[in-house]
Amino acid sequence: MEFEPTIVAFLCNWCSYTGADLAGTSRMKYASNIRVIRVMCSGRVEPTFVLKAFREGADGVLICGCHPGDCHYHEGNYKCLRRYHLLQNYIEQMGMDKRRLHLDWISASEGKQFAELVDKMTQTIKELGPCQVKHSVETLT
Amino acid sequence: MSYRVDFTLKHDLKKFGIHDWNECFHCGNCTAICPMTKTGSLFPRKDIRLLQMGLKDKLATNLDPWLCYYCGECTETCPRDANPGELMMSLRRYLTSVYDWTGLSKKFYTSHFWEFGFIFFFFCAVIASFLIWLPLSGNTAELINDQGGVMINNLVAGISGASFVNIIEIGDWTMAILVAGLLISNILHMFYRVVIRDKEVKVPVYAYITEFWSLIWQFMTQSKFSKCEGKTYWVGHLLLMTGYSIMFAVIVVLLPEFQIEEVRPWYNWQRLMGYYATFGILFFLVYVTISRIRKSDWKSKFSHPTDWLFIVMLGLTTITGILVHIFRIGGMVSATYYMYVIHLAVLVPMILVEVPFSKWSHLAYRPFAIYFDRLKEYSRKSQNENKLVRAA
Amino acid sequence: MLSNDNTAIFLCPPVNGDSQQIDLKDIEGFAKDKLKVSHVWDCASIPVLNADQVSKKIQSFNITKIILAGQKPGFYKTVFTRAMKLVGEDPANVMLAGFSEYGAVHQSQTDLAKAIVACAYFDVPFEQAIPKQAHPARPETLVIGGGIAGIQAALEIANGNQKVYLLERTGTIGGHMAMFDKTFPTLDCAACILTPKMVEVGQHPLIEMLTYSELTEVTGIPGDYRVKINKRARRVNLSTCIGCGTCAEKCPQKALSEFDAETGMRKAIYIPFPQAVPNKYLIDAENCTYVKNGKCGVCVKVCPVEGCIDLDEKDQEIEINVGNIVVTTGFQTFDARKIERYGYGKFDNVVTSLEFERLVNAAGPTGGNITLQQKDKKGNRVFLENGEVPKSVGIIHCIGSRDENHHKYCSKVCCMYSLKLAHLVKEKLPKAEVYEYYIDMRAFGKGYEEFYNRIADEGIHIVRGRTAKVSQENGQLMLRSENIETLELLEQKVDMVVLAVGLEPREDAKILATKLGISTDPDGWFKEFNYAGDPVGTFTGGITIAGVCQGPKDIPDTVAQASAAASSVLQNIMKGHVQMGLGKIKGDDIEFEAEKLSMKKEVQL
Amino acid sequence: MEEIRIGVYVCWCGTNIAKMVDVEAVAKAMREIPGVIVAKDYKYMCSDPGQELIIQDIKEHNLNRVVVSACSPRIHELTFRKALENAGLNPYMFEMANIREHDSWVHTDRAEATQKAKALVAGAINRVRWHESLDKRSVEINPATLIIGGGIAGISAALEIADAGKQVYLVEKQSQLGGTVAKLDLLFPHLDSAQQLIQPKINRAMNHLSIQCFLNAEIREVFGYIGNFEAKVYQKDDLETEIQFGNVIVATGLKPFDPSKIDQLNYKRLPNVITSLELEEKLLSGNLVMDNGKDPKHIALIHCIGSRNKNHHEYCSRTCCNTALKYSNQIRSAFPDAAIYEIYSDIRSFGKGCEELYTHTARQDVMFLMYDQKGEVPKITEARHSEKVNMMLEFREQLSGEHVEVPADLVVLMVAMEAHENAKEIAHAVGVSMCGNSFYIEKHPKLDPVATTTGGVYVVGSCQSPKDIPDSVSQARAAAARIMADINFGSVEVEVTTAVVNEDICCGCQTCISVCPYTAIHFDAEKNVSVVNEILCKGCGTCGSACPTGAIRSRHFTDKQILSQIEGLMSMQLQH
Repeated sequence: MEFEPTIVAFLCNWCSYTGADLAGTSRMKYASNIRVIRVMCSGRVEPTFVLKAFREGADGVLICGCHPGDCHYHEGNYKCLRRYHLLQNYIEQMGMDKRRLHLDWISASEGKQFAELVDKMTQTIKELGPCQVKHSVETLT
Repeated sequence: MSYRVDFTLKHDLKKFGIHDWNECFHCGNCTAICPMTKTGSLFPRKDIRLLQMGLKDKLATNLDPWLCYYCGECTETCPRDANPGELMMSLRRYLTSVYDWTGLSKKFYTSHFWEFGFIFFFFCAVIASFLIWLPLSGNTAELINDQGGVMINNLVAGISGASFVNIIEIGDWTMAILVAGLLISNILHMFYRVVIRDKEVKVPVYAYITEFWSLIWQFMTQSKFSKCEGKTYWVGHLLLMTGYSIMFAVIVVLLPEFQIEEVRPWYNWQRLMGYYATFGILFFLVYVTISRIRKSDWKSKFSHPTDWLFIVMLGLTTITGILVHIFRIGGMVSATYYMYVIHLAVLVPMILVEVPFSKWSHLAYRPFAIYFDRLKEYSRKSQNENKLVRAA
Repeated sequence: MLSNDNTAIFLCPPVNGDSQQIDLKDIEGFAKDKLKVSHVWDCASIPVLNADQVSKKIQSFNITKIILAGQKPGFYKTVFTRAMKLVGEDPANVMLAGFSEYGAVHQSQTDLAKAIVACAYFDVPFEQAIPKQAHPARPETLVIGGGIAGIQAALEIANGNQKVYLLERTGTIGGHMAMFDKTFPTLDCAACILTPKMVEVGQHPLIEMLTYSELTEVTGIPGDYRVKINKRARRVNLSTCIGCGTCAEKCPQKALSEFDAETGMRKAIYIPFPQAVPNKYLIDAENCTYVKNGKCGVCVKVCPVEGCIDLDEKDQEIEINVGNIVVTTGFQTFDARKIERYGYGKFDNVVTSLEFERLVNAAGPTGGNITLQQKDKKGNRVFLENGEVPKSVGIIHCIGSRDENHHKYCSKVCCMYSLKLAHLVKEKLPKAEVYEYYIDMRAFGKGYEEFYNRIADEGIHIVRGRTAKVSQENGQLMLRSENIETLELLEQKVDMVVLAVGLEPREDAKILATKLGISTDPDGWFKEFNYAGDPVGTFTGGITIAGVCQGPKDIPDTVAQASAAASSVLQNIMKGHVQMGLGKIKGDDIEFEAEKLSMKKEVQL
Repeated sequence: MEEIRIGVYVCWCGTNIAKMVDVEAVAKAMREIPGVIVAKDYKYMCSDPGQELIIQDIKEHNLNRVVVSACSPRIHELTFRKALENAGLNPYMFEMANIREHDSWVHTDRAEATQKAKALVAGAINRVRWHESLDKRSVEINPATLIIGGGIAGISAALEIADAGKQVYLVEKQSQLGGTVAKLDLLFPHLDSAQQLIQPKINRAMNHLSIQCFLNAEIREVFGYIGNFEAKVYQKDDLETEIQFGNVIVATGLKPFDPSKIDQLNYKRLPNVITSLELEEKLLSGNLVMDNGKDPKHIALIHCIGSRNKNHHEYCSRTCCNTALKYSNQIRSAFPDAAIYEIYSDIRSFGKGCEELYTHTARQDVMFLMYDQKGEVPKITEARHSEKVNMMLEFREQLSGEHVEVPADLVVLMVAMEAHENAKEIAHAVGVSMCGNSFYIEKHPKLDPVATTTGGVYVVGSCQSPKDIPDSVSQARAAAARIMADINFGSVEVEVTTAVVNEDICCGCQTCISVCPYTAIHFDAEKNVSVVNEILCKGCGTCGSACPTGAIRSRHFTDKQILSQIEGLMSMQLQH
């Protein structure tokens, strides 16, 4: 059976979550591997959340926020961006492919882009194969 | 190739009866409701468009107006009250003037002076030519034949019956040749403009022959008409067309057999033919006059002055013809004579104006247009096939 | 005071289609006698109305100010501005006195027209010259019509802490919007976004719904209207009905469902649709066996609540007092039977857009399956859930709209809803071919053009060229049309035809207008106070209009207008008084006021 | 700690969800999760009976948490919170799982969609366990209103509110009020006078006792929240005025598209190619002539310049068709014999009275020529010297299928409407979002066209999308209605999902203060802790994620809640 990854996505309430809703109201079709968690701002996404997701068995984590300059809270998305780069380094050092964590900008009108993004991300993770973090943690403990 | 739009064309064409061109917003309703249209001949919308844009060359070489029989459905259902049916009618007038190389047609359509002047001139000319001969003299009783009818060929003093028929026959032939010559040259002109000059059209020679049947068929039956609604109109048209053709044959080719001294029994072929022709023309006239007065259908709503002139002239000719016949059978010598002169005086200008230059000409143009249209379509199809073959 | 000799009044005959109701001779007399203007000319008397001719006139009489008076004098204006410029006068001194701008169209309104001319003459804005006559305003408001406009207006006012009566003719609020499946261009489902609002209305402590009721009489003055309302017998008690549906289950009598645009059946005791507000049953007296024959009464027997159903209930007249009235009565769709050549009512499977809307609706008669029409035993046309599926659907735009033979106006929403319906067909039946036949594609709103482009990319055949007729051939429908862009004549066979019917004023709009004392325009829509400046006001004080009853519009515009109407109401309540409407004010008074104001201005200068 | 008793409700949404998700299976699976007391599926949860079901269950089963899995929380979260309130439960003891927009509508495999729904609902159940009661707060409304933009929309809104006796601050960037309408001569479709419409309104606004007009002014930043905003108005000469207000209306209007971006129009290179607004100026001044002062004999109007074309703006600018029809009538009035060409792609004369204007215009002997606006615009070149006209237009005419040349002395470009260049700054200042094309996003495109996602901030008129005057006026007054209702009510409820500091854990590092975009956190030096001003806090949670000790919690988005949600989401994966 083909590997079906699980991707946890953190979407900001104002742009990306609305964009994902738009993909829905417009009946655009995309891969069903994604599980969305709503946060008020991408700036709210703590490293812990990401690591927790991998720990619980996620094969990929997606964070979406408003486009630079469009943040509902002025600059939360910039803060997320900074954190994202650090986090990517971190997971790489942990032995994971850094492509398992992805940050992108989706505005409220970009339903189509959201659907495309999910498909692309799913494809990438499929190529990378299952994430072993959960398994490793469980065998270690 | 790009065309220059021309703002003035529609103003120039106003005298042909063109109006309301601007309302059209090109919904395509008229073309789609018309039973005669097909891809390649998308009238009336395309013609309205050519007119609105003032693409004169395109308009002048366009055959569409001849393919329309004016059932009026386009006008009735037009969402903009743009009256496309009448526009087609007016374009037929315009095209008649385009085909006529003498330029008289345009003059007749656009100027009352020219039209009435022309008619009046020939009216007078016929009257005058009879004045040259002395009218009735001597004993009128001698002019009554065995059947009690008037011996019509002996009415003019000093001319024998046989030579009178000859003179009239020569006159008829002259007129027929003149009119036919004009008409044929106009049709050739039409052919030149529509087929020859159209660079996109290449018609193989054999197509001229294979498609010729359509010309004959159309002329004889007016069958395309029946595709439109309103059978009475088609019947009327057919009656008129056959009646007119018969009458034409009778007075030109068969005159010596027709204009004879004795009164033959009513079932004789020449009388029956005459009655049929008269009935046909009369039926049509009454039908058309009533509908034009009542404006009962779309094609009768708007009348160009030339439409009425045609009806009046044809009516007068028919009525005077009938009167000549009645007077003659009734043995009224002088009445027969005067009526005969008047009959000729109306008939001659009518033929001269209407056949080559005006309304009547469409009897010839229409079948030819269908013929040319088929040629063009043939050419289009074969070119497309060639393209396909090449592409393959 | 202006020197009379430097002012000229040009009388402008009505342009195209406007019937000449106000006699320009009267205006001429008024200008000469009352305003003492010596230069009054009729534009029609100037043989060639061009800038040269006009500037000669201006020069030879030393004119410095021009007033153009007429129904729509703007159509004449530019030649005068040009002429003023040519002779070196200030083009800004060309003033318009447009009668129809403030609704003076009938002979009876000649006085109003004169006042409009006087205002232009005194250079006083017309609205400022209307004498202020304030009446104390009651805080209650009546909203007539429970569609989206009525709902919005009612909520807006009630959220401002004011009492609202919401009058609705049918058994539920929701109006046409509740019948739609999806809404363009975002494709939200109509019920999903509307029902929360309906629930909010139902639960709002300050909104009193008067459903299944009709307005019978309005008396009183602005700010204090007495309104008589006929509460039709619902025969089910609103407060005790629990909406269990047992009655409808057992009711033996079926009838065509209005909510399903008569594409499906309901019982004689029914609830219009599952999310109706109030969610209570009602009895359709026309179809109820008991009401007709006095026999049956099954519903009473099965109803679990004692006394809830009263089959002998009679209509009841109530009277309420309100300060303001908002009219949001909406529209009806054009009757497609009037255009025989499209075969509606003659061929099966020629349906109107509203019927199709129900057909694609998941809550509709087929559960959202698009199926071909069938006839039941009684010959009623019905759509069955498991019926045959159309392989191709044709949608024809502008049915009854943009047509001199029917409605001249554009219904504004049909292009967009047709695109939406095409999309819905494609979504539900991906293999079906969909054809759209249009004249001009009017995708004008926010996101509409984008939606149009998207639909065009979905493989829907969008053809420029309105279909001329529909005929039936071997059980299929044939559409004959011209594709104007490709110059082809199309004879397209399809299984189903959807007619994009236009919107028209409700049958009883005129009657309602008379009762309320508001006016209608020639198309039958309610007339607004001023086209651009006040699109929701009327000539009657305290009465505002909103939504499609003022003219066709889409949902966002309807909602915005409804809120705007609510704004007028709230403003009146906050001020505590309502102005007398223009309809009740004498032209002379306006004229007097204008003169007074102009004197004041002179003094100030 | 109280026992967790959760009720789970799975909505069918008719067939919208039920078609793609096995709702019964979802409900069944949820019953297995500890703490879930009831799990039901129902046709329409949002309907009255649906809500009644929840209320009954809360009472009957003594539920203290509720999860509804249905549509987007952006649509119905409030509905269900209200239902909880009606049942006597704190409205925040509720969580929604979006199994419609994020599941049934976007997936095609029923098994996968059902599995995903289970995961989403399990996540919500896990999250709701940690929800806590939050108390609603209401704030007083400052009855004053700030209106940014003094065009017809701004003025209409200002007069509406001021006539009700409430204070309005009207801030206009230009030196006078009136905006675009003040630049117009006549208005479609009845050709009423624009000046006679706008000038009295300007006068009234300028002299109104309740309106304070700021000209040559701008707003750079707005602080506060609904009911209690404050801002500085900057005017020329460094004049600064501080104002307080309860609501903001943004009515910044539009600007015309610059046609020099389209090369083949030769705008600016050919002197007689002008834009619609430049024509308006000529019409207003009566100076309707060519650059050489002569009367034009051939005038061409080209529609959709910059609109309806993906290279420029994909949207339709909504007013240009009717405006062009108006121009044709005006030009015909000035030049009875001139040739007028309307070069269009669709005539969108859709408003009341506008189709009639189109018919009338057609009868004014105007030649309508259709071009494909998605392809190339007509090419405008200088005419040869032998021609009697200035310019020649070339394009493919669609209704005839021919390539045509159109002679012209004057070409009018019907340019698109664009959002104002400073739309972005204002969006930032007041906190509204923008679509890709810089128009502001309304709260709901249909049912809430003037409100925004920020409470107390409204967008009206052409800054929201291109609009004609009646529609702008309606929108302006719609916003006024909302504001007057609030003022009348006296107070509004505000969000309570703000940040809060646990002073016991706070180490006083002040990281939170540096990241807060609203300066809503200050440092209490005495206690050595950060303190959140809950009125200014907008609940973005940035501070929470920056806090090294976890002392700051974002209410309703706490770490515990989100981490549990992740656990819940992933728990359902095991069965996969």
